[in-house]
Amino acid sequence: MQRTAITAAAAAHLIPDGASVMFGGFMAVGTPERLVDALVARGARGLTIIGNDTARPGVGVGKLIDAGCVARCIVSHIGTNPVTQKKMIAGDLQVDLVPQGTLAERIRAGGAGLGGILTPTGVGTAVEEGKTVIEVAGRRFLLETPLTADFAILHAHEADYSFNLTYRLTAMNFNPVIALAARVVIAEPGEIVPVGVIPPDAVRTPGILVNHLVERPR
Amino acid sequence: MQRTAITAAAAAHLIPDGASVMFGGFMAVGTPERLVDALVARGARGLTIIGNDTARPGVGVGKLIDAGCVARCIVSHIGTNPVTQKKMIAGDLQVDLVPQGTLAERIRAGGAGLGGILTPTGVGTAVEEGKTVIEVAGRRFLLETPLTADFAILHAHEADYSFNLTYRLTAMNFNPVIALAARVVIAEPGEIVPVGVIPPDAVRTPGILVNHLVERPR
Amino acid sequence: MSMDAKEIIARRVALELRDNTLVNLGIGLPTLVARYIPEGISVAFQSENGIIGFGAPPPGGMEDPNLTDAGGGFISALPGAAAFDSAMSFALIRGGHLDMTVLGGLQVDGRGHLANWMVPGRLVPGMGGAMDLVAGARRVVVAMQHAARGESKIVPVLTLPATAARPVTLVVTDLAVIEPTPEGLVLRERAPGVAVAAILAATAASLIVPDGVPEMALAG
Amino acid sequence: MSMDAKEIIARRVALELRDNTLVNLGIGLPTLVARYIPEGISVAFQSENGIIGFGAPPPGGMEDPNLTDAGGGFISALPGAAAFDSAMSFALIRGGHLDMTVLGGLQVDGRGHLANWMVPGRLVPGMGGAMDLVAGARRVVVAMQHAARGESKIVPVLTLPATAARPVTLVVTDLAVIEPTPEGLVLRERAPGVAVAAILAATAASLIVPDGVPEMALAG
Repeated sequence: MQRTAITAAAAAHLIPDGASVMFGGFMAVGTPERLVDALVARGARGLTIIGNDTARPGVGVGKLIDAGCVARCIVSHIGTNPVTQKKMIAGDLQVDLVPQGTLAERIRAGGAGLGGILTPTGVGTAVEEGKTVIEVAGRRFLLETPLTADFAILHAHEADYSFNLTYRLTAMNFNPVIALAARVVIAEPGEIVPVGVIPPDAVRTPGILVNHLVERPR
Repeated sequence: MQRTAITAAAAAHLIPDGASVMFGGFMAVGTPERLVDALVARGARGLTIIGNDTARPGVGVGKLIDAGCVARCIVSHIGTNPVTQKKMIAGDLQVDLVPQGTLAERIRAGGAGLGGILTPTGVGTAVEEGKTVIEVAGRRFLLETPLTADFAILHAHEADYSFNLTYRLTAMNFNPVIALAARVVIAEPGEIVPVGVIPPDAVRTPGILVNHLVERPR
Repeated sequence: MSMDAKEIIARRVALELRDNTLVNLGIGLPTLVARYIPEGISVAFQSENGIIGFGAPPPGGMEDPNLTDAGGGFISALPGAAAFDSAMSFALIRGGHLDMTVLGGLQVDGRGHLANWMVPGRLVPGMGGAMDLVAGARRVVVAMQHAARGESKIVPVLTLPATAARPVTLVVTDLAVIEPTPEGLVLRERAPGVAVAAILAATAASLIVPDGVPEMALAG
Repeated sequence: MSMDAKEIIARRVALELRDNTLVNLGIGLPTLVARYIPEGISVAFQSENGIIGFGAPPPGGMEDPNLTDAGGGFISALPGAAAFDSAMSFALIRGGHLDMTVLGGLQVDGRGHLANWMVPGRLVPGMGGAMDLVAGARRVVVAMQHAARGESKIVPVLTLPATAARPVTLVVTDLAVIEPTPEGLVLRERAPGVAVAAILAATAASLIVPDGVPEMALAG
């Protein structure tokens, strides 16, 4: 089978208005900026975005917030983005806050076919509201349910022609986890290399999980 | 802080009779053979071993079974080891069978501080007996509880002086998972290299998780 | 089972392979399916001990003790292979990332339930990864002999412990292709030269027989 | 908070570092602790965005957009560093592999409960990793100013949403070291030159005062 890379614009057109989109990135480090730009350029609307944070205005998914592409975000914090806070208070943006480790595990559970996980995080806090509490070995845990999405947009360090991916230092963060949890996975690599350049032990996301690869800028 | 490697014999003496020991390896591939030999040599007794399988007689943890070191094993299959089956039938060895993916997740949960995970695996089978069934979004899942151990014995490809570890191809299997789930972690690497030889992105088990490193044979 | 029977099963199962998908082949007979991949189809094979993209045994003297299949046999890695740990391996399996798993069977019953991990009092190998594979793969194909020791392995109700509550997708034997449906087991195809009557006679469970049961096509 | 207050807190917290352990420092004041590591103590610092073993900002022009701390600031990696994904990062945090986390606080109450993630109606930054850190680290040290805008941050009962049900291990402020115990908050140490009476006057919660409260030692 021959797999080809597509433009960021073409990838953005695969993502319809109203879609749920998981994104890699931690304060925009490890966020696929060209895919974000293409979503803004095509005027995406009503997206639900799922990831660590909304970065800052003008950076990473902060650009999606600025441009009004987002109806809802499921993130662990918004403290660094005043635009997110302003839109939330104005009622233009729904913000669901999830503890960061719980967010990672909920996405992982979605990708790994688990029905949920039990975590001690959030017990006895506002996070517990509306959730099932389960006691195991005398300790109380919250039952946290899986998260999946229509799309995942990843930033990778290298991709090979089989779409195998590597990540770099702290740009890895949520990228490998979301690669398992979305129906359609789109990766934006920094480099695209021939098969064999990435050794099997260096692959962090097997290419079979990746549906579309974004070509390098020409 | 200066960390030094110890002999396999010294490592084996850290593991007392009756201890629970998680081991890496899949049909003995990725099992620390020198640590196993040292446990046999010191005449360990009453161990509970936790890992994928009991390999074959004379190989991997099969040697622990042969030598009568093991009182109980928690594994996903024993089909390749007739000695395990004979001892089980004779009542000399308790065998707890756990589906392989559930075993990986239970150990991961133990290492990740989760109170358990919900899996569809085993629903409606003998594995369901005695377990809590939890319904999420209309589907039934088994609540599987965390597994931890006193010790984990790992086979690594490379270790550096900071005890960072890499693994090789299919010898990785349960090794990275058990490295998080035991009170004392002992790693037996194929090579020991200076700090910096293993780049940060190649590390699969951060050295801070490893308590003891077994030196190379002289 | 004769070589012919195994080959028929493997060549028929191979037609179930879909382009650009991930597939897990169980130990034994299912492994043979890899020999008959139809032209134009690119499949990645997963071995649950932690690799995608493995190939045939290596040239003599080049075996790597750190590279084996789930049966412990030496394999090679194809260009583009990826290695991972057991948690990731079963995330792939349980999370629906496998298009298909091909497994051997001891029994399949009238509701399509599979038993393949123990015979109480006689054989207790354990389930290994089988329960996860049947629970998680998108399609579960059972590749097995139609009968063992003269007894049908396709039975009205399992007498052996089930591998999963979920019915399998398809059963391919040396005699027939059978599809479990909510209405019961449907006879979809006959093996080359095998009559419907012969299949019915060799099957302990009842089969729904549509008008005209075609002979199975074979890959390779 | 004056530079002196921050420095006192950081230098006192640094004495809590234990050899050969993993430590997570929160954004802001807690970061300063890394400047005062006592001699003979080797500590690995984790940043929850996915690295163990990070160091000071890189030389000018050598910043790497793929290497930042949890606040988004450029960092360097020390020899022996290890990178990992968010699932692994929080497995380390929640699984008890962190010996200590040092966090800022908005309030600590008489039972040792911490609030540090939101002020209803005014500030909703979100909890980020704080709830996992407080739930999972072996020791949770709060490093904060004793008072803000003239009001004690050590209160009888939290008026802000709690970060965790679990009490913190130790509270270090510019005035005192306070240990939450089942009996209540115990005043363990005074800041240099600060009298017990001054601490009691500045604290809204009641404190248990043992006979003789020593002046705090400071690292570095």
